Amino acid sequence: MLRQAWLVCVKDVRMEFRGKEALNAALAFALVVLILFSFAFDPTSEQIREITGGLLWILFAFSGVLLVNRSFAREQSNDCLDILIASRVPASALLLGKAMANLVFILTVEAVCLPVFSLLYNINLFLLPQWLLLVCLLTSWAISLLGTVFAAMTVNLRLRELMLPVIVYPMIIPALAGAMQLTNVVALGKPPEGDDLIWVRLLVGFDIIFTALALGLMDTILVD
Amino acid sequence: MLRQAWLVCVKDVRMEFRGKEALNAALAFALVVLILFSFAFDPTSEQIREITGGLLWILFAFSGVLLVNRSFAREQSNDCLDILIASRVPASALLLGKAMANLVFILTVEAVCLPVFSLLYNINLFLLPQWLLLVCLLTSWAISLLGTVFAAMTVNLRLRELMLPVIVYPMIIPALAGAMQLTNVVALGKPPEGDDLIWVRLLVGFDIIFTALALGLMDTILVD
Amino acid sequence: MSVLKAERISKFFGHFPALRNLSFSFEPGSCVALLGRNGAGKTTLLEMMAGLSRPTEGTLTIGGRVSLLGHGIGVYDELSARENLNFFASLHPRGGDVDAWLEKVRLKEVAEAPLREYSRGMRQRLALARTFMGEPDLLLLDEPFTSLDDKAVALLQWLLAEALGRGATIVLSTHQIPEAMQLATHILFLEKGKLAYNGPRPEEMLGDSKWIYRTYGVAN
Amino acid sequence: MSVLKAERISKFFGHFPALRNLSFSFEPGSCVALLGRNGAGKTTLLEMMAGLSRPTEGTLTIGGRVSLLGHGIGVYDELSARENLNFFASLHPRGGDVDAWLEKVRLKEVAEAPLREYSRGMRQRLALARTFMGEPDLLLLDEPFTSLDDKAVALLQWLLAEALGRGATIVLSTHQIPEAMQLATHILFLEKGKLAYNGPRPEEMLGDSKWIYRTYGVAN
Amino acid sequence: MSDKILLTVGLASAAFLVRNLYQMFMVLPDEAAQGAIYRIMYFHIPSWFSCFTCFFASGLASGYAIWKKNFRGDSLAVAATEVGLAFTAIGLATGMIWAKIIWGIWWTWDARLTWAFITALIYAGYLMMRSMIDDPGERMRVTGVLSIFAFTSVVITYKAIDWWRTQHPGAILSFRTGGGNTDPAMEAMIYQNWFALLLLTVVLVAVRFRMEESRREIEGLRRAVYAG
Ligand code: HEM
Ligand SMILES: Nc1ncnc2c1ncn2[C@@H]1O[C@H](COP(=O)(O)OP(=O)(O)OP(=O)(O)O)[C@@H](O)[C@H]1O
Ligand SMILES: Nc1ncnc2c1ncn2[C@@H]1O[C@H](COP(=O)(O)OP(=O)(O)OP(=O)(O)O)[C@@H](O)[C@H]1O
Ligand SMILES: [Mg+2]
Ligand SMILES: [Mg+2]
Repeated sequence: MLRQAWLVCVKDVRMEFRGKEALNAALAFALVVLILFSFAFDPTSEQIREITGGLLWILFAFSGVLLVNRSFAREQSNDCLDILIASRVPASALLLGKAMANLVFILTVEAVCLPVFSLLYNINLFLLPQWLLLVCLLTSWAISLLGTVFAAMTVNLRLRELMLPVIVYPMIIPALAGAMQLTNVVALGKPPEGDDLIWVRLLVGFDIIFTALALGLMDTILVD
Repeated sequence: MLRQAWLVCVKDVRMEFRGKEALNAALAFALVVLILFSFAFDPTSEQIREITGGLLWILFAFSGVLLVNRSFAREQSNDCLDILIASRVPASALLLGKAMANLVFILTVEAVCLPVFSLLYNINLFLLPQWLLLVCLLTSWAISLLGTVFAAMTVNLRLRELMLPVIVYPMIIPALAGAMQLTNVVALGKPPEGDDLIWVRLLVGFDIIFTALALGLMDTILVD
Repeated sequence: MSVLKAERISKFFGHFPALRNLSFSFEPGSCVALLGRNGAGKTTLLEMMAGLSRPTEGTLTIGGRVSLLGHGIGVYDELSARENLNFFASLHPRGGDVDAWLEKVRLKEVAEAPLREYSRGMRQRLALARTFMGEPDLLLLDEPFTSLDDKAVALLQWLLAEALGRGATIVLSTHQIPEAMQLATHILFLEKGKLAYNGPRPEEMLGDSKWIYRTYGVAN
Repeated sequence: MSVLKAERISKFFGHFPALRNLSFSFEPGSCVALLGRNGAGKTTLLEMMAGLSRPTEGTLTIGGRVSLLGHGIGVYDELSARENLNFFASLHPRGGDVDAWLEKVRLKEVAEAPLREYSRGMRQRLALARTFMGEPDLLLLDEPFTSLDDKAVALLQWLLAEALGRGATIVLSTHQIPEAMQLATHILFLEKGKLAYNGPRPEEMLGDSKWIYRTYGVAN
Repeated sequence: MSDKILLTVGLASAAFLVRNLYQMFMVLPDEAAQGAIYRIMYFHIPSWFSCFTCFFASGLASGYAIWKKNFRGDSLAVAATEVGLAFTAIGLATGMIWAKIIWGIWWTWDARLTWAFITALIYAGYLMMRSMIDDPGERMRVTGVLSIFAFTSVVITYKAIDWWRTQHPGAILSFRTGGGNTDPAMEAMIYQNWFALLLLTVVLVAVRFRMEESRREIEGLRRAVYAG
């Protein structure tokens, strides 16, 4: 199963990095929303420090869901998903592979957006790079995993591009809330401690629980 | 031409209000994002007053583009667009009709979200209802029109759901910026005056210029 | 009055010539079978006749009311059968009698139900009603026999015969040659975008579908 | 080893019975033509065999390596022909020889170009390679002859014959009966979700496609 | 355009640039308030002018391409847009370096800077869109309209300093201010360097235009081969 998951992941990453179309579009989307934010919230005020985490993770949640959505659309355009299921690739392998590929995509977007944000909003986010990396990894996996699960479930829905955010955002709010809080703390150069460590534990717990749930349930979800 | 535009608009509105699927989804989306915002920005602080307009119009721009996107997906699912063009319905009538229908949808979402926002964030937005209505009408038309134009153009694009926001958001930023500013002012109970009247003029000018451009160019765009 | 006339039309997708230098013209009352291998340019030509694209060179003259049945069925899933027909009829001054057509394709009883509850066959019948309603002068059909069962094929052939009877012009592309040959009066045979045969339907095609490939096709 | 056995299977979509109480079983080396009118349940049955859905009642036993060719072609537009085949081959221990198959469907020269530059015929050939590669035991084909030209039909028939030759089981649904009858050894004929005929292909079907509708169809 | 003309124009542009550099550093004095760094304006302003010129040319070429169904217009539009984006990058980079030195920060969100960024993104979207549409005719129409619409944002960028109070300096060139607050020698230098950059622009656009033309030809040939 892990081998097949890996194959699916490699295939997805290769497909995307061939033309980089979805990645470029997601990046452009993130930058555009960054500009929108600058109109909505006075970006030169000191207040902006307090909502840095909020802005960033809303941004990443939005473009993450777009990327995930795209990743299933690609599978669906020529009914390739049916072929994979028919040739007995376990649904959990499919899920895992696609979630890993989507993680790569989301991390790529973050890798570009974080420095740009630092520059444009004049806030150094990289005071504690190892903590930032940890928060990004944990939260991006949450977005990617839950996004992939629900994209798989809504793959035949007419309204997928509308329904996916509606379902995924509320589900990942715990992870996002944690990420927002931690990013704010880390951006100040303070390693998380005390109350904030609860958020780290929440993120880890969230990832573990949902990964287990998804892998366990996936085989019954995809086939009706 | 106006008759056909009207027919298209009535058909679209009827189709949507039959199942209300896209509308409900867009509404749910807007509410979910509202909740996301409440995690990102401290909703009890006084600061929230200053970003009311920003939050609202980011929300409406997002769900507006989703709705517009959906409106063309509907036309495309059974190649209905081809049929309309083949039976010599002018492209400008199509565009106008669909833009009007989308205006109705966006206004519906706003009609629900504005009171909900007032309630949740404890800010009375309706101190100057006539001004609020004007701002909503002008800006929603901008979103709907530009959204419809670019949705029509990207109707065959693989990545439409990703590219549409990337193209439309930057184009409507002038209108959105105006709407944010005016909404902030109106929410304080002050009728726009002085500098703020420039924004009203900008909105009107924006609508006129792009409506003219769109109607003029549309017939050459849709058919190659 | 239906007019269908092409003068030296070509269609390029960028530099790639999908159609090269076609000329033909047909009288009202003709039923033209558009034949050719995959990628020969049939769909491209039909879309040009439908006005979905314009020729790169040459002139294509189309007169009268045009009606298209492409790969999609061209009706809205969210509307009922009656609403669908009403909408398409209302777009034209001479729209057609919706009730009569619902009767004709045997959808009268279920006319108010939204389309998504229909079976595939029912949706196809509605698509046929949409296409043939309102006495169009020029009917453009792209592979209309695809995935139709025997009954649906019979219904389509009956509708085609009726349209021919009142003087409409029909152009249909297909790979299912026997079904088309019963009605075709003319054949346009395309080979890699070039016109390889243009004329009345040869007698030989009735029994032997591949005759045209053998006789006018490029050896290969 | 290929096994294909259905015991009293039914499929309900909500309350609507798409398939009712089917039982059948086929030996390796059979070529089963799945016939029936629009909406009879052919696609539903094939999807169940492919494992895309499960029967509501009854048991369906499928053994061996399964390969599906549905309405979509089931290859990725963003990858090249070789990458496509490599990927699908790598999913299985006995994946198949990619180079040999590229040769077979005459795509060797263009094997590195991304699929979106291919013409329709080339994509179809690749889809055929994907489906037949790696010696699957059970081949499930939903209307495979649709919009194929004469050459493509010949290629498909040749591939089918070859697969039958090495003992694979084939189930194919179609409305293009003459094309299918050349190879079919058995017929499953569905009428509104019920099995109306299940047995070897009658001689009569060779010349007369509608024989089965007339003989086993419900009068209507 | 023949190779010879292109080469001549290219050499002229290089020569002019060298001459300008000499003038800038050896002849003209430091600016009173900013010191030596003000010289970056000799590239900052001409870059934006060249960028706007390119986008304007792109809009015109797009209109022509759509109107006449002429693919050469389309090729010219891409060429101009890409070169324009290169100048946008130079404008942004010089502006940001300048900002870091004068204001102490790389970026701030005033109207001029924001709209320059928006413009860059819109035209980047134009290029992205091109890569996603396979059919050359559709590509021409869609991105052509986009290019025409996008020019509004160039206009806003240009007028931003008049319409809003910006941290970015207001107009200094005499045709906008009516003259008087800029040293004529410095202003002349801006125009001279713009001229040098324009020559360079012509060369770059012409080269890119040729590339696009042959790319289109190759694409067509390839399709013709594959379709067989
Ligand atoms: C990233 C930062 C910057 C951006 C995106 C930017 C953008 C622009 C743009 C688009 C123009 C248009 C040219 C025109 O007005 O016709 C311009 C002109 C100009 N910029 Fe900047 N700029 C930046 C930073 C700066 C800084 C830091 C300074 C000086 C302190 C500066 C000084 C000028 C001047 C003097 C002009 C000419 C104004 C005129 O007379 O038209 N810029 N800039
Ligand atoms: N939008 C397009 N861009 C580029 N090439 C195209 C486009 N549409 C069609 N073609 C090419 O033009 C040729 C003719 O295509 P067309 O779809 O008309 O063939 P057809 O005769 O309908 O084939 P089929 O029997 O497979 O439907 C093909 O080689 C195809 O690849
Ligand atoms: N997901 C579904 N939900 C509800 N009903 C369905 C669904 N899928 C199929 N049906 C119904 O089941 C019946 C059988 O459909 P199926 O697609 O299997 O027919 P078919 O034999 O393949 O027809 P065709 O020849 O038109 O392809 C039809 O009446 C159809 O309306
Ligand atoms: Mg075709
Ligand atoms: Mg079927």
